[in-house]
Amino acid sequence: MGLEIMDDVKRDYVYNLVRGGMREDGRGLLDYREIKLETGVIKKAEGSARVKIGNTEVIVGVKLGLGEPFPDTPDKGVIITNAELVPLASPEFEPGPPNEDSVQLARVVDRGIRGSEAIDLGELCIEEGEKVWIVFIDIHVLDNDGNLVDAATLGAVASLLNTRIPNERYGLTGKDTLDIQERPVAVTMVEIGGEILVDPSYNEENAAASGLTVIFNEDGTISGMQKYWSGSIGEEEIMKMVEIGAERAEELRREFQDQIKTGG
Amino acid sequence: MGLEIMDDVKRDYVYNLVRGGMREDGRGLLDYREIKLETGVIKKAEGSARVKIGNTEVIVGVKLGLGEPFPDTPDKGVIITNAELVPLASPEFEPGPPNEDSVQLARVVDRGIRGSEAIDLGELCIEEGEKVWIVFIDIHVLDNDGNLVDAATLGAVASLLNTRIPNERYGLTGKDTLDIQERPVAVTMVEIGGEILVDPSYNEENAAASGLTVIFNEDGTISGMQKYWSGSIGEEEIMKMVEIGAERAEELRREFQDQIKTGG
Amino acid sequence: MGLEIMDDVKRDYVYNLVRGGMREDGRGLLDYREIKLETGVIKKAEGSARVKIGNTEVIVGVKLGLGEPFPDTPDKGVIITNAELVPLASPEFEPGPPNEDSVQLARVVDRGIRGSEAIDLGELCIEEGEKVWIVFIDIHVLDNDGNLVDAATLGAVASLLNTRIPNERYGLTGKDTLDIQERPVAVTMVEIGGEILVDPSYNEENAAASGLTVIFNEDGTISGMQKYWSGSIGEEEIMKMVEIGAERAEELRREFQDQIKTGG
Amino acid sequence: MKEEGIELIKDGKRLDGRGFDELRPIKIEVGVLKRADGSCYFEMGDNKVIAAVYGPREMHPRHAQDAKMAVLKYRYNMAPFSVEDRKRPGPDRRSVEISKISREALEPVILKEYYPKTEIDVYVEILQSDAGTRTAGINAASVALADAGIPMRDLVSSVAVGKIDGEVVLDLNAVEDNNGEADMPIAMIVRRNVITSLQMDGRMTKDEFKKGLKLAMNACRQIYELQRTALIERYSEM
Amino acid sequence: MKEEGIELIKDGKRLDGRGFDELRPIKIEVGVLKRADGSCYFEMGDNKVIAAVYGPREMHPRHAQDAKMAVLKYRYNMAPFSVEDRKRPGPDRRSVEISKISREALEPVILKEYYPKTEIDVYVEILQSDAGTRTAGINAASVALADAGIPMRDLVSSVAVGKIDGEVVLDLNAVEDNNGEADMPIAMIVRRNVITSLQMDGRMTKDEFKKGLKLAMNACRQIYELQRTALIERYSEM
Amino acid sequence: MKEEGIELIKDGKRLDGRGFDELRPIKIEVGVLKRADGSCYFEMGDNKVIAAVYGPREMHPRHAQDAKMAVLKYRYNMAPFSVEDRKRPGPDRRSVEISKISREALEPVILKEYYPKTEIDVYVEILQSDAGTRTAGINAASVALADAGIPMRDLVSSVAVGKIDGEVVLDLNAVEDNNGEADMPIAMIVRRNVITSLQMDGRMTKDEFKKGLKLAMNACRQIYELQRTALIERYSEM
Repeated sequence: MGLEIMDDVKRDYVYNLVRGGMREDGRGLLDYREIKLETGVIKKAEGSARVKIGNTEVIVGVKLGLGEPFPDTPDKGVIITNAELVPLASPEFEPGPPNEDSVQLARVVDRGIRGSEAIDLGELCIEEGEKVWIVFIDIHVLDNDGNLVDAATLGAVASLLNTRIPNERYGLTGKDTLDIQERPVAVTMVEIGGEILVDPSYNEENAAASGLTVIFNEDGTISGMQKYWSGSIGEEEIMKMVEIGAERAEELRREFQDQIKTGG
Repeated sequence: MGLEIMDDVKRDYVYNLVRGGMREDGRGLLDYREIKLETGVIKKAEGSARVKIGNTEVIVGVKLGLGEPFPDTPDKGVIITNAELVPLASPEFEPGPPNEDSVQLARVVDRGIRGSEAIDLGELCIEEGEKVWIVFIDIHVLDNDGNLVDAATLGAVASLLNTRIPNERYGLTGKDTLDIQERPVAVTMVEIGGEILVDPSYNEENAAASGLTVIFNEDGTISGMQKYWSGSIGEEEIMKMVEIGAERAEELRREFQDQIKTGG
Repeated sequence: MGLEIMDDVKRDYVYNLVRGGMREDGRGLLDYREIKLETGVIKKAEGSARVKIGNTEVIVGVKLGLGEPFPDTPDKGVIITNAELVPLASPEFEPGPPNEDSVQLARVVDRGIRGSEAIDLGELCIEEGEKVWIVFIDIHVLDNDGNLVDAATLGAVASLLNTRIPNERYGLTGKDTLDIQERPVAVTMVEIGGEILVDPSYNEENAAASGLTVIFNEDGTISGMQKYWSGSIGEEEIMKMVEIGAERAEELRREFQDQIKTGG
Repeated sequence: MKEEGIELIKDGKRLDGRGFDELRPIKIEVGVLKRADGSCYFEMGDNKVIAAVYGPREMHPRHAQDAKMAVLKYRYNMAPFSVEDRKRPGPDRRSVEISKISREALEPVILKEYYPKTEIDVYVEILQSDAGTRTAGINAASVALADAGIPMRDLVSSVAVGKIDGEVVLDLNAVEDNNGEADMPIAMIVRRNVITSLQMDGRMTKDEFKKGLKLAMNACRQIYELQRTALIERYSEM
Repeated sequence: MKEEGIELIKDGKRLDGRGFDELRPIKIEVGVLKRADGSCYFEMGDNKVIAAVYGPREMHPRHAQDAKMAVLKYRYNMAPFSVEDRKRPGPDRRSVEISKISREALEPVILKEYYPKTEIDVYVEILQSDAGTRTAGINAASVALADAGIPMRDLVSSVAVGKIDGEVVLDLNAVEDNNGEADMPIAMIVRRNVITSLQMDGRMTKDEFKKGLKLAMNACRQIYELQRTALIERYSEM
Repeated sequence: MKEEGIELIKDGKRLDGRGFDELRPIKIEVGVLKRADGSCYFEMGDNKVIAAVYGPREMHPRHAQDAKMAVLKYRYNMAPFSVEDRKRPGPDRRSVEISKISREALEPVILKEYYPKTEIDVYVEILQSDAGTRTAGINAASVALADAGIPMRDLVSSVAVGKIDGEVVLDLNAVEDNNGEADMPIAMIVRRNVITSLQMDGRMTKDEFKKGLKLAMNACRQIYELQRTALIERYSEM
């Protein structure tokens, strides 16, 4: 009970701040928190990245294995995106099989990778109908201070750029990098008291009635959207979010390119 | 607690009616409710049927897939019968893996199909020891107003009669209907206050101490029985139920043939 | 609540006995209870043994099946050790998937078999990289009066000695016994009130702060150890347990050989 | 993944003869189940779905109760025979996500505060699937909730738009969905003109998105009228 | 499925030498486990089963308690090594059904109303299986319940009849069951002459059924005497 | 299983250049997570693990509470990408055993009686694995518990010894572990000089065991100093 009262208090606090155009940590409504991206952090993984957005921290690891293609795409590799909301990362996460929140996180990130055709799956076919590379993208959340989707999407793309195909381990030859054709960037926004906020913190997510992720490609097209929670959003508001998102995505992409160059 | 009292009241009501030779819906003790059978209702299934007995409603769908035979019957196809008591169908059904009630329903229906050798499993062998057709019979309960077994058995047999073997989808040739050798019919009876009732409604099932399903073939032989619940039954009573069941089965079979001709 | 008080009372009772150098059933601190070993008790199993240590009773069955080897050991058979703490055996066992206690039991027994290289796994290869024998060692606990590890280890080794390879059933030829290279023996000890007790009963396990299993080979080497529960143990005490264990193991081994000769 | 050589649009018409802004035929039946407190059968083209509502009823386990309002639950489930390749019974990742999205689509209209400590259960069974089942399910559930007498601010209506052969079109069927470039299901409260669910898969420009959103919102208005009509018919019968 | 050419009856005798109405050898031991409140080891031919009873004891979770009577639970479980091909541990559909059927077979004799809010747990382990394990389990459980001091109106006795090579015979073993035409396990309360469990698989005429039922009921009377004797011996020892 | 021809010791040095009694490089960071009540990042050679502590907090379900003291829980979990072949998410038998062993290793130092009816949760994630992860996890957990302000009698320190090419050596890495003859992880309370965890795999003589135990206990003393130093630095920063 005590905890629930604290939740209410925090929600009111965030709400009142936002109505005055402010945020808990002092940044502007449309600003991201500081982003840190480090790649190649896990030697045992074929590709990996550690992403921090403020206090939110995510590690993404890419592993490759051999398997059969799907019957309807016999000449294409397979992507499997999985997210673990391990209880280490947040008091509200519980051990156990994936729940609706971790499934949603994985599926939204997956949608961005897939919709943008970030990976050339045709290159991952070894023997048509028989043997293809399976690309496991594992999102491991370490600290949940809000906006896991944007962090995980940055991490997934960075890990893929960073991935070495383990041909040798399986007695194969071939090029050893993935052909990354697109670098989708997710921008998540929430609505609190009529205002749109970019990159919500954990407390802001709790204070928001609704939210929206828009995933943008390099040419400004969209390749994935997801609305969150049970609040409704007006048409105008959605259009505004798409415009704000497109701008933020550009900025995020520059940030990403800079850090990839240094960190990769 | 309120609910439990209502259960008691309903049980007493049904009991008193039956002691006076009557039933909730006015029919005679040995009468079935109105039966409606419609086949080919699900295009995506290889065979399907929708059965209503009074308000009880069941959809049965048959799907065929390729698989390996059992090691001890390398030249025979495989039948897998499965029942889902989805929570849509009744306030007492809960989401989750099959429980003892859905397992029993599936196994009794399966017993009728298997015991009567309704399907010629030898015809379902494609390559001995390697590849056979697997026939999935899926019973999907939509509305549980009692006597699911009789409805599901009618639906299963009707679906099988209705099934097209999807040779083409798997690049095979061959005849495209199942060889149905027998049409088993299940008759379920319960005992309330010393009286035998055929085709129990949901309330009658709750008021009964014991029940019995007898599955009959076209020649009057029995190919499946199951007693229900924790009441005991005398030998005489069982013999009586078998006789009543045999008669009702004949009637049910005529009803079935008529509707199959129209609906199929 | 009543039960918890009884637990306390029993713990105190056992503790006070031990402080006076005595045990519930009158034996000395370093004595085993009576051991009964019977082999070949389950005809349907390839190998089997029933072990009683006092009232503790365990049946171990060995089954062989064909399967693929692990990729990193393509020329070796596979051992899978599994323990079921079925609720029949103890009021505190619950139905359900393996819990940490049954996993630990299986893994400690497995460690002894594996660490001592009791089975020549190379002999279990039928076709390198393709087909090997899988040896399932199933520990089925019937009555838990303490010290399951020692009973299960005796049972596992006796069952393996007793195993016939079912070549014929799988259309194979070859020798029909396992090549057993070592006969590991587990000795479990607990510490109560500063005293070391061998072969703890159920009540003694509950009264103990810590325990240790040491698994000995025929040449006196150790091939497996496991400390139990959350009490700590001093270095000297551990050294003492290893010495006591080594002696007891010799005795247990003689007992085992005698009974194997008679019972096998 | 587009099949080679397939043309989804010919002479300005889609393969099934529809125009770009045309819905598939819709059929709605209210109160089709006896045991459920409310129910609705909904067909949209070859989709056949049925929704049932139970509650408000006592919530178990108790510690999951909300002292201030009812808890809405939603279970989207595909019958094993509803799709080409038999679906194994039980929830998978897709159905877990759809159940969440659908619950959130309906929550804004339900007066949950009327029934503290209770749960309201919505069960949706997909009997036959032909793309768009999540939207058909939301439409059916919305009507079933009304049929169950659950107090609601309004109905929720749902439909998808997509992009095929470069054109933004309404309400994709399975062939279009499998060979199309994008799919975007939405749900809306028609009388308040607000969106309660929005997802997008595939690739669209911002302008296509805007065009698609308008198309979908218009179609929701048509669906809303059909939902209303079905409910009025049901209650005039009674 | 019958193996080709196998003959189950020769010169009026079955493969194991039994007559048509003959039971396999039965061995009953009472009170074989220390930790259980009651227990029974039961052999019937090559079937080896053991039953344990715990309770009446407090029932968890509480909301599953019955305020008016004890709840009876029954778990039938096969040891992995009890059958030709190793059985994967854990319940499967067959064991779920058998557990239900067996519980219902025993329920009529148990005075559950003596112990409201409690549970009585019956656990049956099949150590070796040779057809008829469910009936062996019910026989063992019935004795174990008595051994545990659970108040009962009477014992329950159980056996199967079947049809092999066209003949109705008692108590099929595995070869007969695998190659036979029908199998019918029953359970009965011998002193009240009523049936508490009845299942039938395979194919039989009505007359064969009637003959089989009588045969099985007679055999239950024999088993009942063995159960009683075992219990008397146990208590005279104590 | 030893790879053919591999030599783990050359000229008195191990493959990575260490002496027999030498630890791999250790790096400890305290308080690395915001949401957790206490946390610690721990590197030991190529092992990278992170531990978080939550609690004492209310325990669910209530019937599992201990009226006299807090319940300690421990969950050891490997990230799917932490090992050569991707690990399927979720607990397996190995992680269940390690979680139990690790919890028991820490329990003796925690003053559980201060917080009756609560639970204290320790979560350990293995981000990269190179043999010895359970000992790294215990070291990290011990520091994280202190960082969370859980009242403790002392820290727990943990390390493994093993046998390679016939020699007893400290702190095996993965190549050594895969090709070695024995592995023995221990945990100890350094200031009390007692063991709280001990396991052994493989084969050792009694003398090797004794030598190994001393080697491991000495190394725990070194680790203890590093744990203390890391905690002091953390608190002097604050």
